[in-house]
Amino acid sequence: MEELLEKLLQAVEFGKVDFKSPYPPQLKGENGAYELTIKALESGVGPQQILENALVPAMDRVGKKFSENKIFVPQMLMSAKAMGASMLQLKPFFTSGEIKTKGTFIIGTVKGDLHDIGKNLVAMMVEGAGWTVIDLGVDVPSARYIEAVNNNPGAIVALSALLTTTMVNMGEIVSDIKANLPTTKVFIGGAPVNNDYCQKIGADFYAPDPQGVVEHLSKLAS
Amino acid sequence: MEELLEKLLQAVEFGKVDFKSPYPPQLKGENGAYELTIKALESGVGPQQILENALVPAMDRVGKKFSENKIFVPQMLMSAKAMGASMLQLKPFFTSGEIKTKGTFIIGTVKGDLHDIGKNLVAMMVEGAGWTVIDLGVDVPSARYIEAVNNNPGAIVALSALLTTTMVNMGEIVSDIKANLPTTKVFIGGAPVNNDYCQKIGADFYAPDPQGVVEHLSKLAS
Amino acid sequence: MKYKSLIITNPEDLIFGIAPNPVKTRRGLEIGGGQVYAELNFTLPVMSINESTLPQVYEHYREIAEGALERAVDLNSKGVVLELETLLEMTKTPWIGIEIVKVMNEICEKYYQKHGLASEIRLTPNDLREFERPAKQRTSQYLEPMMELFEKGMIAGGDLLSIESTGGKEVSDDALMNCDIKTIVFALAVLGVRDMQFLWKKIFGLASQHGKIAAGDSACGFANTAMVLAEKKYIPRVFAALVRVISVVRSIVAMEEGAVGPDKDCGYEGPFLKAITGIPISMEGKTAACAHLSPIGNIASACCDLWSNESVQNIKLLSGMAPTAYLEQLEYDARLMNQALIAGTVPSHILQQLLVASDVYTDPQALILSPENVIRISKELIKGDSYVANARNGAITALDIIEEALASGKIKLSEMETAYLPILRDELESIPESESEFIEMMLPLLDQSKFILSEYGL
Amino acid sequence: MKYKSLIITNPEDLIFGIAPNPVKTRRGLEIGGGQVYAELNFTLPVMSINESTLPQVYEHYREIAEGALERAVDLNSKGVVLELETLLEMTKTPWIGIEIVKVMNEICEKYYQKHGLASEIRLTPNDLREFERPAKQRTSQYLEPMMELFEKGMIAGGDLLSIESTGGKEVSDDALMNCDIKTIVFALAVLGVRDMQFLWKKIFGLASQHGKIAAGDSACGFANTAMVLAEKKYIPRVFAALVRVISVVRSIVAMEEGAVGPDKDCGYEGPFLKAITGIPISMEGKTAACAHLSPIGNIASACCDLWSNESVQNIKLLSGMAPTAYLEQLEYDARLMNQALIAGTVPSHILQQLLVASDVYTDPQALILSPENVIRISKELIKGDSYVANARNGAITALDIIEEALASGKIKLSEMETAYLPILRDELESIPESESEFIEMMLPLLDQSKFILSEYGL
Ligand code: B12
Ligand code: B12
Repeated sequence: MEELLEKLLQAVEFGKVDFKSPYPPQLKGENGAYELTIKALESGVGPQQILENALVPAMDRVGKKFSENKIFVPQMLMSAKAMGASMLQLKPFFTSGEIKTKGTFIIGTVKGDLHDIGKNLVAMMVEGAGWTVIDLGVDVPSARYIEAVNNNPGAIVALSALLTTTMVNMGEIVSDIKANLPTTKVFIGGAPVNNDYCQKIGADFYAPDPQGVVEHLSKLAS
Repeated sequence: MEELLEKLLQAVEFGKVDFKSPYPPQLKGENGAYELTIKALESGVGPQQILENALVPAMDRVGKKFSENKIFVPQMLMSAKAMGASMLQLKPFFTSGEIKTKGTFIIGTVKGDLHDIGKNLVAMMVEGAGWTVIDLGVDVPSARYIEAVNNNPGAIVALSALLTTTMVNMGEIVSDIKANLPTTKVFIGGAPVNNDYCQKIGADFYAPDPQGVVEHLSKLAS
Repeated sequence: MKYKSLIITNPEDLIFGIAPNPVKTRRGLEIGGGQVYAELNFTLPVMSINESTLPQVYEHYREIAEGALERAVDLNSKGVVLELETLLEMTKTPWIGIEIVKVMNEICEKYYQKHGLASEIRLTPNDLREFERPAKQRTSQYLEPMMELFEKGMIAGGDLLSIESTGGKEVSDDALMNCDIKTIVFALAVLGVRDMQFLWKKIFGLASQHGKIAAGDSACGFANTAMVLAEKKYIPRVFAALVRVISVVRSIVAMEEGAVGPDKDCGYEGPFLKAITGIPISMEGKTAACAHLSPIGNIASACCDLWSNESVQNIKLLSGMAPTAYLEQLEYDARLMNQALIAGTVPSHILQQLLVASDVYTDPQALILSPENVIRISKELIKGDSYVANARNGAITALDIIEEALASGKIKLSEMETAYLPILRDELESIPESESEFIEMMLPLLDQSKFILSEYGL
Repeated sequence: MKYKSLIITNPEDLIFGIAPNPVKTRRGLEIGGGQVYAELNFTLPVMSINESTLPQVYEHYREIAEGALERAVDLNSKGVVLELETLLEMTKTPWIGIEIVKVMNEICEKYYQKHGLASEIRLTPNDLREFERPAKQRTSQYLEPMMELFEKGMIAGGDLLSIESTGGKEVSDDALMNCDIKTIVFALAVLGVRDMQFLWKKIFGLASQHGKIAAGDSACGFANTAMVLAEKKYIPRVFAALVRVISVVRSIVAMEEGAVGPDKDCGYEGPFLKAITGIPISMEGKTAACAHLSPIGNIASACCDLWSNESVQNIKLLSGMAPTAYLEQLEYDARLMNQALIAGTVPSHILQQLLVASDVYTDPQALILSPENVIRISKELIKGDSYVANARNGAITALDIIEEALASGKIKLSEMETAYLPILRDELESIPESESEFIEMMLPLLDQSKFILSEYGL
């Protein structure tokens, strides 16, 4: 059992999606996250355990390697895909309430702004850390963030912006959210933004990179 | 009489201080501002007229030529000296109240800052425009500005700063002045400052150069 | 592809300031006619653009143009290009962009009349079509305001016309992050090419009608995005180098449709375009560090005709406003190259060689930009019968060059990088020569919810 | 004056990266030993320094050093100097300055250990004495904190010691605005020299005691002020050029007292010091446009050993923090020069000639910086028996050079400028050789309420 979880962890860490996937070369001919998850469930490992003892720690390692520049994004994306294959098996247990994610994280690039590469990375890493992620896409006005929180009470909201003309919109959006949903925590990020600006517009948290978000979230969750 | 004033105007415009001063070469052997002022007074020209019809228009021309890059500062300083020589003769009339300046202009470089070249230029140009100038020097804290206004009710205060660390002091000083003397007008200037900053800290006026100050002052005075 | 041979075949002739087909402008610039000019780029500081801030917006652009041209006069500049790259609001509401052109053109004219300083505005509307997802490249409602800005903006004084068009980007974005070179070829050599044909017919038509200059398009959203991501260590540098080469077959379509240069600064495909078509080009390198860091600071200038800083906000530095400071930096860079041109062919080549040698073996993206390698790759980029074949062949040649430099020990690459070399080669070699075969091969692999085939005439 | 002959007599030998007496540092830089390094300069953004903001202050310097060195590693930099020029509060309360040195030194050490990147801190306390008016150069209470910062700061890792000392400035400030060259000579060659002797004995003493490097002093408050004022069209350029030359006799006193270089960036007297004493020098030019505009953007690098940006605030540009962007720009400039040095003497000289020729006839301040003219003027700067005589002779030679260039039509000057040439010559020629005679001549002309003779040992 231990061994199965360890194998699953490695499959996710190195981005082995399923048996037939050619990457990574060193795991050729081996089972991937897909098969290993099925086996684990069959052999009686609890879904919560799979999540907590294999998937999340795997993505945690991936995140660390990435932030130490030891792997590239494509490798991280392969891991995310492998995790996705595993999650497919776990989905029924989420629906039934048998396992819970750490919470819901709503993210979007603000009104007027189309840059989403950074936002997508954040979304992926947060998902990897065991959160339910709702990605609202780009060019998102206040109303859509608010609607999403209304549908997911207690969710955290994250705003991304890359333009000096759209970061100004963040201020407005934060005010709108806080006016409607005063207890909602709002995170902000993106190249032109910094901690001073975060404080200035009354947002709750800023991080320069996804790793910072994940670390802060794990503090919040514990 | 007209002719005398015209000559005085030219003496000031071209920086001819007195008969014996060698500059400018083209006025060699002619009377300077000093002698011409004495003659004008003797021939019955009123001191107010001397000020308004010769000195101030001369300095106005000088200021314009300077802002059009047609003369250098040393030439402007020679004009200021020539005006000074004339003013020496007019001093008794100021004391007696027979003539009035346009008002009092208090200027200083703020606390922590020693840059005074720019401030000195502003002081000189404002003086040339017919104002009484009180120069508080450099490294000036709030208290000294306030003291100076108390001694000269109705005076305008101008702050100069060249460092990004001392421009912050301007905010404080403006607040202090406004708290103590709510009706006092405060001007600010110096390389790192701009109009946005002026508005942000609640100062009344910003100009990028002495010409701007002079123009604004003449609007205020009229 | 229209071009079947290179205009410049000798690496020695691929040099700064000289283009076989120079471009003359209204106020007398001769771009590529024997000297390098500065191309200043700039943007607003942190602020929003709305009715109440419009006066400030115009004032910013006025201040930028005035500060830059004043400084240019003081530095005895031979000429300047000011690029107005519009932001969303200025294109969506075209009269805002047009008004900014007017504001700046007035200042250009003033300095021309008063000091004889030649300057010209490059007008670069942003591509609004990407605001719809999936993008509707041909049927988008946004085409209208874009074209209105082009037309009225050129009449207002925006004499050089450019765009960083985004056809294919909806596919390339993910492909970049996945390091998926085949999909990049699809995005650029199939979708990009088709959209460029559609768009540049229109732009060239308008330009011809009004006697203005259709300048060029940059694959910024593709190849520069790759470079920035590689610089952040997100994707391999070797991959970014190949994306650059592949982008050539897309950007050259502007010239096929009639554009004459100067090509846009942020397109490092410029040197290839210059070799193949003879147009003058704008480039950016070290002096664009205000906008993005890069591994090609010096080598980027090896054959530039305009030298740009890509973008800097109108904020205060200690010396004055940042665009003024950057104009000064660009002018001194240009002066050095121009002095070499005055001194003659030998000093020019020595300077060029130093610029090249100082960067060439530090990064695969620099490596492919040396004049020798540009010529070698360009030959492959025009040999085939389809854009797809050309993209593939160019990229494989770039890969050859990288592997040769690696084998000879001239370039050093980490194992993280070299691991990608065989993978990239395999994938490139699996690409067929024929476009239709390639499309057939790719369609099943692509997420078709992300793009609309018919918007590309497919 | 101690120096009686030039160490470099051939203009060809006065070149970037190579100094007859290179300086080796603790972490292995060899300044002047065959290559040019970047010297990054930086300052705080708009903020006040007080107890509550101190954590932010330290964080700024940490971020600056980390960002710069990280980028230096990525660019394969051969080495970097970081200059900490302190602000008022950091010197008045020396432990603040010392703490900043510690913060930065830790990062230097980390990059040295982890990546083998050599970097060193230049510590430049600001001269507090000018806060008293008239300044008390020798008896000021401010000397103590300044010296404490020097001593504890060098122990904390500030290995290169510099200052922009201000002796004589209380006299020179007005003289600059009045274009009064005789008073400038008095301020620099009498007061400045005497204060330098007093101050540099102390600094050199401390440096020797702790095995650190007494680097040099810059006449920034004199000659750079003149340049900035000339650039603003406030004073004539020909005058500013002469002020520069006169400043040499003042700044060379640091070397006479034991300083070994690298001389400070903002001292454009550096080339003369290098020719006379053989020390390596730091210079700043086009890439210092963030701090001040200048007419010597390229020529300033002709014989630099460190290449600096003078100063930039730690603010965000589009690429990242401004100091990181400027580090990149400096590195590419340095790379180009280093590539020339690798390529050999001929390419190095060609590059140098291009750098020189591109500026030399655009401004008298550039003119006097060409290697030929530096050598010619330097010869005159050491001939006489007093600092005063040397200052006078150097300035007259500079004037000769300017007039020759004017006569031959190589340089163009407005009438506003040329009007000053005969005046300046007359005044310079009226200066006697002997210091005591000169003092006697000047004292009646000076406003003695502005300075205290006894504070200069007079
Ligand atoms: C000359 C100078 C000095 C001289 C000052 C001589 C003097 N008596 O003033 C000396 C050498 C002493 C000096 C010292 C220092 N300086 Co200083 N200095 C300069 C320099 C070269 C020129 C400034 C100047 O005189 N400009 C010319 C005048 C005419 O322009 P101006 O002051 O802007 O004034 C004009 C307008 O602003 C306006 N104006 C000015 N005041 C006002 C007021 C009002 C009300 C209005 C309406 C308008 C107005 O009108 C003027 C005429 O047009 C600048 C560089 C630069 N690029 O500007 C650095 C500079 C200002 N100094 C700088 C620094 C860091 C210092 C020091 C801290 C250096 C050190 N570490 O020792 C010390 C600080 C001492 C102190 N606490 O003040 C930095 C500031 C960086 C920052 N963080 O803000 C600069 C920008 C240099 C640089 N690029 O790094 N400096
Ligand atoms: C790629 C790119 C594009 C692509 C976008 C592709 C895409 N799908 O996102 C395209 C080509 C479409 C594009 C378009 C434009 N762009 Co653009 N673009 C870039 C570029 C090159 C890279 C940005 C990027 O993806 N970086 C990599 C990612 C991973 O980094 P990141 O976004 O910063 O995200 C990281 C962190 O910030 C953080 N993060 C991000 N979001 C969040 C959120 C939270 C909550 C947290 C905690 C953290 C966090 O984590 C991420 C990972 O570390 C930059 C240049 C540069 N130097 O950055 C210009 C840049 C941002 N673009 C710029 C401009 C001007 C534009 C255009 C306006 C150009 C035009 N005139 O058409 C349009 C704007 C369209 C629009 N309205 O948005 C300017 C912005 C200037 C300004 N005034 O602000 C830049 C800086 C280029 C420049 N130097 O001039 N661009």
